[in-house]
Amino acid sequence: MTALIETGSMKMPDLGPLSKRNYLNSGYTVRSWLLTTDHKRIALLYLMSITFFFVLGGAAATLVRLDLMTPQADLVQSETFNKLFTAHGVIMVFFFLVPSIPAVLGNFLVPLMVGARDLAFPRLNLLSWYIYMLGGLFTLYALLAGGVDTGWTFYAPYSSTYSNTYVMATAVGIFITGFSSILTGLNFIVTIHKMRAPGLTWFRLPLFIWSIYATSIIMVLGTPVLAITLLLVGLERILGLGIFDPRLGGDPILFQHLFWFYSHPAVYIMILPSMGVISEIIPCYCRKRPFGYAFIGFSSFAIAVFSFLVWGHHLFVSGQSIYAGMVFSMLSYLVAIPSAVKVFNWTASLHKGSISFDTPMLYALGFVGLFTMGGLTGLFVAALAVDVHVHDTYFIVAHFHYIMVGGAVMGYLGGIHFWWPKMTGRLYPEGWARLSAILIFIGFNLTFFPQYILGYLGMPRRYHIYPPEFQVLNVMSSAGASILGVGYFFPLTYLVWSLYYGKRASANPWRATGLEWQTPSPPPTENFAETPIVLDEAYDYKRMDGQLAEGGTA
Amino acid sequence: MSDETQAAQLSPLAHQFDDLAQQNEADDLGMWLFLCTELMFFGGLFLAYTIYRTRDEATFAAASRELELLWGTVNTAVLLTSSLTMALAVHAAETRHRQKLIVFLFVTMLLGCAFVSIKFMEYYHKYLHGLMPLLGLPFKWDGTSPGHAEMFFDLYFVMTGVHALHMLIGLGIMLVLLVQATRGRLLGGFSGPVRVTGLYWHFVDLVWVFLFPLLYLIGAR
Amino acid sequence: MSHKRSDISIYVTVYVVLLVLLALTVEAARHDLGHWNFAVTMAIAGAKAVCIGLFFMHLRTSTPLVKLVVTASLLWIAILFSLSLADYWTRDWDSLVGGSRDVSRSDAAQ
Amino acid sequence: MIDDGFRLLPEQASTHAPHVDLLYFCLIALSVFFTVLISALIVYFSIKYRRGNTKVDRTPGSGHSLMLEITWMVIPFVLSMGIFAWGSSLYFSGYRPPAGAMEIRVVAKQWMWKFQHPDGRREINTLHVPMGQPVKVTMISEDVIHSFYVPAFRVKRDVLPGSYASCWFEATRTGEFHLFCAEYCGTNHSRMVGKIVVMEPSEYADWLGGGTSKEPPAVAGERLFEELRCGTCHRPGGATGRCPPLAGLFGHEVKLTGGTTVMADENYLRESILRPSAKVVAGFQSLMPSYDGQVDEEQLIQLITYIKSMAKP
Repeated sequence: MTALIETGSMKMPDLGPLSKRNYLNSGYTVRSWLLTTDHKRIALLYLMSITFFFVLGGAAATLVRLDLMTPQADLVQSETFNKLFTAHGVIMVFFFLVPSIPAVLGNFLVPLMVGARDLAFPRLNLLSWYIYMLGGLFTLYALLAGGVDTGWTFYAPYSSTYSNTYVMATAVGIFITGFSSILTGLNFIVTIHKMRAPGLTWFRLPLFIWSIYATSIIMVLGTPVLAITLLLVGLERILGLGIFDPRLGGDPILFQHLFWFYSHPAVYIMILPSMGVISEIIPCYCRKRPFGYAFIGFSSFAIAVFSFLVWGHHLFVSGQSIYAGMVFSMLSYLVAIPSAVKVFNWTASLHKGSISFDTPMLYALGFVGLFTMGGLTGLFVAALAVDVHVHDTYFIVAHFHYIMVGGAVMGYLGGIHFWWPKMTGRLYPEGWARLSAILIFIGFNLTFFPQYILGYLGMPRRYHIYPPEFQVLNVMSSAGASILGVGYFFPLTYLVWSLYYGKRASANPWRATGLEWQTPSPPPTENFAETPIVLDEAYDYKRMDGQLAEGGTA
Repeated sequence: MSDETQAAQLSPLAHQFDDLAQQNEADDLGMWLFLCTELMFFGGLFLAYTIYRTRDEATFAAASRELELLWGTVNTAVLLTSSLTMALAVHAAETRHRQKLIVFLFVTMLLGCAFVSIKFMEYYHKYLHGLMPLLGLPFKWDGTSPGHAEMFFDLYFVMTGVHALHMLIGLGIMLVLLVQATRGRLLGGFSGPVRVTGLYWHFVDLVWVFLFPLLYLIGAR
Repeated sequence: MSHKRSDISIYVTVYVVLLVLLALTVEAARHDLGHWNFAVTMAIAGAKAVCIGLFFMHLRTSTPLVKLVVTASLLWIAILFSLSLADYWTRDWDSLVGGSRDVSRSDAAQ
Repeated sequence: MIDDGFRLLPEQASTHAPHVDLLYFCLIALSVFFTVLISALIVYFSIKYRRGNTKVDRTPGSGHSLMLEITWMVIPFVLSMGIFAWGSSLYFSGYRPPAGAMEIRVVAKQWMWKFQHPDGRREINTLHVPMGQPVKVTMISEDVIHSFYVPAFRVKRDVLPGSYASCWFEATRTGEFHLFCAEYCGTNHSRMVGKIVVMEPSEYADWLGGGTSKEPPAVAGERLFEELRCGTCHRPGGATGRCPPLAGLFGHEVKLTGGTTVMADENYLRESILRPSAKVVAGFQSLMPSYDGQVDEEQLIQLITYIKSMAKP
């Protein structure tokens, strides 16, 4: 075996025959994929499945936006419209956003970044994917059999008593998928605690690991509450229990408490990993250590913890006590602090950097801008009196899309591009990628900015037909959505194209620090020829660039 | 490759770990994290219980008196005993006593089955007495606030039902362990699965430790 | 093994203690102690839980990390309960739902 | 007519609306400030420190600064606490009806709004209210959760099944305004819309006068009270000692068996009619039968209005 791989010295290991044998070509049979316990292969299984769900959820969104071009109901019936936005929400939240970065990039990168051979529980990891797929099948069945029309929030008593659609199948699907989320989070926590390479202390970890760890905490502690909530809704439908049914003495607001105890932190399941991705990309394309490493790291924890204290801000007009409303409003503002810390630190990281604008960096900068806007409008909806007006309007729709699409999806795409050479051993076409990053940024803003105005004007969400004065803004939004759609279509195409025709990637095409870049692209099944030993801080770009100056760039 | 597979069969150490201590700690931590999620899962039910009980304590107390204290107590004793035998089974596995491991696992399963049987017998009695407000069955309640009493029984059935389901899952896992134990596995360094199952079983016991007073004992008799 | 093997005698002792606690709690339920019934019965349940956790589940000798996990989950349960109950226990405070006293006075005047 | 021209802000048609808008504008100013700040910094750094620019000083600093971190933690914290206090005080005043508010009863169901005026006049999906008069709406749903939303008034409140919810507004402009159901309630959710017609008080009086025969809810409640034979027990001078007096009960604290007290509000009265034994007044026994299923939501409202109208003897 070759000499030790040290992060400090940044010597490329002698790849030798290893580069020929990697995790992708270690087996070609279907069996070798479906029964794999290799975290990298499982990550690719997830990548394919969530892309499928993303396209499906996107199709539903397209139909919704098309229908909203006119104030009347002329494309579909109201019943169908309701099923479409429910399908969009359920698929995008539970089957795309929640698993997106953790299950794809997290699965692929966590063991590589901590210098381990695999996750702590590889078989459990494979099981997670099967559980996810099983849940997905239930939900797909519900959609194909006739759909479900409760909205992704499943508010009782509509979902538990009044809806005649496939609520049970969908709830079962989400219930099952929740366990996939739990097991993935559990696997990450144990891996990060127990499997770090020698010398890799907490403060030498990449910030991506910090944020995945924080995400996992939410997954483990939040998801089970959603599970019990959906179980109770299911039992109300099957057994006629009355926990949430006011006719039987139950309280429908209890459903909302339990539902949002998970579903508010779930927003942070989506955004935290994206923040982690951004914290990797920015240092690489600025060639310097991020400003305030420890503050970015700890703010991830702060967000994870605070996220559990604020769920009641979804209940300001619901009949929750106004005193509880005030408590939740105040706690909600706490989240602003770690979020601001992150944004300011990322911005400060640019200072005195050597900035280049490759695709991942474009996504990262776009993320910072959009997240700032999404976060700032969070101040509006946490302010009690303003929320009373904008609650359940398009203002909310715009706000959470800025976080979940402008934030989470931008981060996801940035990360996919950044680590694409590592995952596939191929480079994506830079020109196309930059073009689509810019298209997505423009399309996104055109789609969702008008919705802020629409919301403050008072257009309620989930409205199929609407007063004619709202049409102009709706048309603007739909027009933007078409640009956004094109922007999403490009990466889907050229990334597949690059698998066959892309340039071969070297082990470290971006000259990035981090253990994952010190093994060949694509990595061998066992990740590292020898367990790496870490002697230095993360993001030591100064040293990296100093060493590479003589050998030229990769 | 074949060398690795063989080694994997001979050694209790999975390939991703460096040593057995790391593996054991990872197993324990993993199980404890899973128990965390279980706690949150039951937490939702306990919260619902707390809210509805504080709304009408008197009716909840009255409804609680309808439960059979004798069988509840017996079941608690049964479950506590099974926790003891489970702890002994783990001990036997770690100290490489195959015979003891089999016996204690078997006894634990017997006790678990006894618990579930008694539980279902109680359900049947509730059904006979018209205290099973499920599936549209008639609910007979002579006392005050039938609505709130019904809520008590709703919660009773959900909470004990979900608990019983956890028991059944535990019994299923133990069946697998028992089969493996008869083949001479799960001893010494291989005892991880027994230890982890033990943690799960004790947790199920813990939940019952709270369910029992909340359901059976809140109405002074 | 990260923890020391507890002696069998400890297990049996703990078991006996658990049965005694069970007897105590059932006995307590036979007397009407007013609000104390609930407090006593929950205190005994807590004691039982501590016994099971410390000895059967080896928390006594667990790594600090496992202890942290347990503490964290209890903390999260506390969050779930305290903030939810913050709503339920203050709903009656505001008379806005049913109409404030001011309104009732004006009604009475009519 | 509802004004359907293109606009960026909804009409301000209630006393509450300008207050909410002021907070909204301040928040916009704050957001614009921070968005511009961040964007300007990003653009400035991006240009100054672009890869090709070799003439710039890149001597690395310490890479962290406690002072800066504290600054950008404290400033957002202080600002957000200010917004919190402002938003909360408005929230309080927005949900607390002033004394002497006119009371409108609302029953929502899939997918319509039913209104009843204090004099008994009923309307569906259209609500006429006088300008310059505080109006309190007390609402209940017959099925799922709905939400009463009038954008021009900046007022919204979920309408729950099983318990009363209320909000209030005082219109400042005459005209017609949208009423939306804001909480998703099923197939025709987006058709559960109506309008609020704000009139000059004199016009409103005329409009009320022009209605068909009607019975004020308190009168209807009194009739129902007789029909259901509530008076057998609940009558001053009736079987004393069997039940607590109803007269002057509303809006006062009631001592319950068990030592707790409860405010005798509308939800309490509703519960006591439907589930009498849930909260038994101290010193009395639980003798009253449940009227669950015998009276519908509108009749309940009438009974409660009647009980409210009973002044202390």
